[in-house]
Amino acid sequence: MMIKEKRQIFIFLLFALVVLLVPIFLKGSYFLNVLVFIGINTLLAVALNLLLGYAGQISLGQAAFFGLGAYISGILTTRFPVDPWLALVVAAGCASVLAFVIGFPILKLKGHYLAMATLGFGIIVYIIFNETVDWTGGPSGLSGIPNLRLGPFVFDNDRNNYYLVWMMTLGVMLLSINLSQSRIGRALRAINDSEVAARVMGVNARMMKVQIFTVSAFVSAIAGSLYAHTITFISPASFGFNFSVELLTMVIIGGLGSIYGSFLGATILTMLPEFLRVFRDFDIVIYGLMLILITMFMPAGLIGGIEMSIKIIAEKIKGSAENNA
Amino acid sequence: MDNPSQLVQYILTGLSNGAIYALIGFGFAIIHNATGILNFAQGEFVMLGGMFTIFILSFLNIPLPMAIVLAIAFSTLVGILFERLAIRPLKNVKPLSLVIITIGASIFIRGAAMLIWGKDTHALPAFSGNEPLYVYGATIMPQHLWIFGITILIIIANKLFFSYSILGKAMRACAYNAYAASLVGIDVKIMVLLSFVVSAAIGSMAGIIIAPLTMTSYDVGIMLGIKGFCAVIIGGMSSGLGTVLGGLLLGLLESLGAGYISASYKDAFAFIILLLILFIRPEGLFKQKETQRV
Amino acid sequence: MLKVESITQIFGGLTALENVSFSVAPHSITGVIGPNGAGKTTLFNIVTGLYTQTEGKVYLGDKNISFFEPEVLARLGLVRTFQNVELFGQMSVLENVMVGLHTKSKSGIFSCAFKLPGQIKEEKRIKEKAYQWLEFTGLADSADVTACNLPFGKGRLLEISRAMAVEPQIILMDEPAAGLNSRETAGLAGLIRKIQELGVTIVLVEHDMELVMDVCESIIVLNLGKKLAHGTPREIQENKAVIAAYLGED
Amino acid sequence: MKKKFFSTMLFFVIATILFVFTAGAQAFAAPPIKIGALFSVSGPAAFLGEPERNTAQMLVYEINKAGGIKGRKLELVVIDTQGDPAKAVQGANKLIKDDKVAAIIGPSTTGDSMAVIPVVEKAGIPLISCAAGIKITDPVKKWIFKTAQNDALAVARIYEYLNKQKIGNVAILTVSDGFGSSGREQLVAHAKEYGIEIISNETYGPKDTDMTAQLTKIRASGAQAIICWGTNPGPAIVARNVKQLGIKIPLFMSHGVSSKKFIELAGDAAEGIMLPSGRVIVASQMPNTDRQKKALLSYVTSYKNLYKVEGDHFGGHAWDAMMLLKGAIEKAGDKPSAIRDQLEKTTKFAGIGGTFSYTAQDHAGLTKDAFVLVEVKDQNWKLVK
Repeated sequence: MMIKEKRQIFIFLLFALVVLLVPIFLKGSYFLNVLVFIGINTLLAVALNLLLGYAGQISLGQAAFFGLGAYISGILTTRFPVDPWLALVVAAGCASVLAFVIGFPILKLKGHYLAMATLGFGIIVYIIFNETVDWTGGPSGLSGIPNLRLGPFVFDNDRNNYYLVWMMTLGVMLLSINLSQSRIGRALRAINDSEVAARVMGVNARMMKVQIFTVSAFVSAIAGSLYAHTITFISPASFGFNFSVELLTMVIIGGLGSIYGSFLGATILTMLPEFLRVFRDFDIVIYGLMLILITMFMPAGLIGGIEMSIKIIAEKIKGSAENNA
Repeated sequence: MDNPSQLVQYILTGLSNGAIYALIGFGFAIIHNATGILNFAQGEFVMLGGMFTIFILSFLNIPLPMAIVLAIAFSTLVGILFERLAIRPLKNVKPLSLVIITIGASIFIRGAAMLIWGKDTHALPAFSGNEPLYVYGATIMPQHLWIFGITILIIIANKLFFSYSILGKAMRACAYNAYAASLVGIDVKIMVLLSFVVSAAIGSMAGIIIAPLTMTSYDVGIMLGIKGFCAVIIGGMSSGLGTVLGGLLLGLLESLGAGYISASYKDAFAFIILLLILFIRPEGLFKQKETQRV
Repeated sequence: MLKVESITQIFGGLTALENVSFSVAPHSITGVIGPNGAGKTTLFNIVTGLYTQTEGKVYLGDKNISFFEPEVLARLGLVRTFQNVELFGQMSVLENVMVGLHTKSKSGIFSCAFKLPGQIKEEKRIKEKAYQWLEFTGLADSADVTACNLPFGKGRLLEISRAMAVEPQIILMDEPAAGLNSRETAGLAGLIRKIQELGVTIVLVEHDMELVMDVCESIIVLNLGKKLAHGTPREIQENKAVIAAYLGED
Repeated sequence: MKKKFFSTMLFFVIATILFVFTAGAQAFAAPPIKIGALFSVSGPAAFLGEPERNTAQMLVYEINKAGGIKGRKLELVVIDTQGDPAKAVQGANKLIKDDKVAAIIGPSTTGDSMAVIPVVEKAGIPLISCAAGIKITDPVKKWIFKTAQNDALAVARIYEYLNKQKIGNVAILTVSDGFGSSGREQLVAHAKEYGIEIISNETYGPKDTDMTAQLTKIRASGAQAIICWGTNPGPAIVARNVKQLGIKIPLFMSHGVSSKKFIELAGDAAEGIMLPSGRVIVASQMPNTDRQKKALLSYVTSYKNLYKVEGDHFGGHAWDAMMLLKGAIEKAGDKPSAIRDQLEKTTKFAGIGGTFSYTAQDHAGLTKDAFVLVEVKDQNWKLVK
């Protein structure tokens, strides 16, 4: 057991080290900019994974919390003289309060009904972004959102934004990994496996689900706020149903319940348009196909696939070594 | 224009949209009741119906009714392929995987349609002319009569099929208890496949009869599918009168909401109703007895 | 200890339980028997808060626990096992038992995420405690196995270990011997007695008459939703109505 | 075991595909002058991005066939923004830092344009947006130009006509997306100066399939004309619904539907509808004295020859952007700052969208003369004189 925990800490430190060193090698490359978006998407995917991978509760309305974070932050800093950091905190707070309130009735629903209810919630929020033109700027968007700053240090270029976003992302990843191996994480996974048995063991399933839904909204809203302050322009189109599905795809492709899987999924989906430049227009077909095939044949996602391949290769090597000896 | 005829117009508009929602809702209910799956790709059948008809018409020089029959056949084929390739091989039948697979299928079908037919919107000629009919100072298109007529026909056919035919009864048996059904010799797999066939056929039919009014393109399926789902939830997951009432109610609320409150929030009304019903009365407004499931 | 007062349960016109009352003495082992469809599992589901009864009351000690949610009942010391073994399949055996210790720990989402010192200490305590319970049921060797890979018999034991981890006053077991071979069943009888020695009251629904007659001090017989008899194993064995119900005579 | 094997196989297949695609994307070598293009080729604004991309690619092909610019070939790097600001910013960064383009044309939508402006301004690369939003070039930004006509110009055309017809009370029905909301803003903002009162202000959703409810409300308001602002297919449904409801007052559309597609979709219901449009759809009807006629005819014929469909004025925005760039590069070389300075000196460039004259104070470059009013007659566009 101790070995397993040590290994996990080692993997995380290695991952964090790579993340921190990457900008040195990518100086001046546009790829750094892509990595900023990968960071934001990883945050979002981890947030959804907490809900979907751990607790087994689907949400097709994640983009709404992302959007709430972005819009609350954007409106507070453009229409009022609010400091961006304060706006970020307020945005995350508001989104979590909303999630907490709607969490009780929504998470009473299961399976398909939960999927549809969260979808409905997402669309309602999207319509509000679109129609409250006086606040959000409506479909034409909200521009001129200020960058975050720490004293004289302004987060207005790729390198600075990279560190800003990835510090947050690494933090959330670490906390999520911690969470998964704690009492709360076990309770959530127990709900995922058998809600009835979990309740009989004294797990307050409803409260637990609402809690993790709230946390998920909180993280998504932070991602939204970071997004708004890095890109400085937001419009409702980024927070629609399609993006919720994209997030779902990230989590499924990467691997349900795996935090690094969420990173992998976010990376692939953020980079896919790059990969597919030769075959443009094919991306939506490929998303669909990936969702189907991975759910059917690789329930553990690509991370599961990688782990399995490593195992098989390791066995092969071991086997051939024994043969040679 | 005086107020009463304005109201009549809202009601007519609402009812005709509602009939469409009901028809799409049927497709959901049939698959859900036979398999427990909520097919998120249902809206794509609606899209396929319209698109196939338009492209058959433009490639083959055949009369409209022939094209419609062919289009329904092709859409049904897609439904069969979907069931055989993505639903039946699935071993791990958790609702979550089914949600994801049907979402995946919906994206895939939509994407394929875009690649094959392009992104343009297309119009189908109306079945019987474009001259509006007047009803108490309000108007309605002849195509609306087709929609009402076909909806009624499909309700009746459904009722007859599920109440009197052996196949329909077998499908209902599966819906109650698949295991027990298999014990009395019903091939459950065939019944599941059949539910996809029927539902794809009805979905594409809906897509065809609305195409002359609303036009069609590769991405019409999402919103129509979701509205159909709202109808079926309001009606309580039946493929009978409940869903029809659910659809009509939804259509009416939308049209009256757009007319008297705000058109901008028209869709929001639909979803607020959906959420309220899911929260307060998840079994639907018109659900009668447990025995009326199929 | 546990008192059930005129429970009636009607499912859409079908009466599953009708006016059933009984009480269970502290530290006793009580068996609930009856032919299929007698309403045994329904009774368990009502007592453990999974079903809402149409009428009637349930008391735990002096406390009226009718309509309590299962998670509240667990905190009050009432747990159960399931007929079809409801394990947390994707988790390890040890983790399954650690979920059983949920009510015995307090760390919130915040201290768990940040691994505050209190949480680390608590986690260590829970883990040790969970090992103890695995040793109690003899599963300690399988601690790291993923639960869904356990053989059926061990799954039963795991479910019992998990329930015991809640440190219940009373444990309800739904057909604990179903699917076990005779050696495993004998082991189970021993385990049930061991649990009783810890001062836990036990109620079990069981079809294995040998086991029931062997371990139970008192037996309740249900038939077609009604209580038919309540007495010692000997009294039950001699009860005419019970014999008739089992043999299908009128 | 078999399943495990299959899963492993699947994993390798996916991994290989991704690898091949990356490798493939890297394999293109870098030829002479690189021009970046950000178009929303897919997504909800594909109706803009697709013709724009087609036009830009067509022009690059033609220019290169004619020997390029001063002997140097052009290379167009197109990035699909999918109408998503984040992808637009990502794309702009790639074009600037990876492809090191000399200039950028696009994005197609106002949203995407607003999102990439900070990036492009910082990098100091000239960008010619193909979106219409007034805020793109107002206030003027050093490196940002645009070719699409401001919506205000289209509004002015309609309002002038209404003044001539002595129509004072109008109803507006706009789509709730970027295009519609910008139109709505301008319609409301300029009504007063033309003495027009908007007595009914309705919207519809981009995916709506029936607008009779809104139109019934409009009919009851007593408006003397309806102005509908949207892009296909919504306005076609509006046209049909107007006909269905028997509404007899004049119906105006926006330049958002100035393509044959609209007439095809609306069918009979399109008859008599008027709209402000770029000259491209009535190119052959323009008098020979029109400065733009030559450009218009050349664009219309070559687009039709290459793509077998009619070119529209959205593609025209890309045509203008590309030709403006070509002109600037011919005169000033391929240094971004030189291109920018040269662009700002553009005077009386007769393009598809109008006659452009950029100055240090005006990076939009058009007057309301860029729009003409057209009417649908016998299933065809007819210039209203």
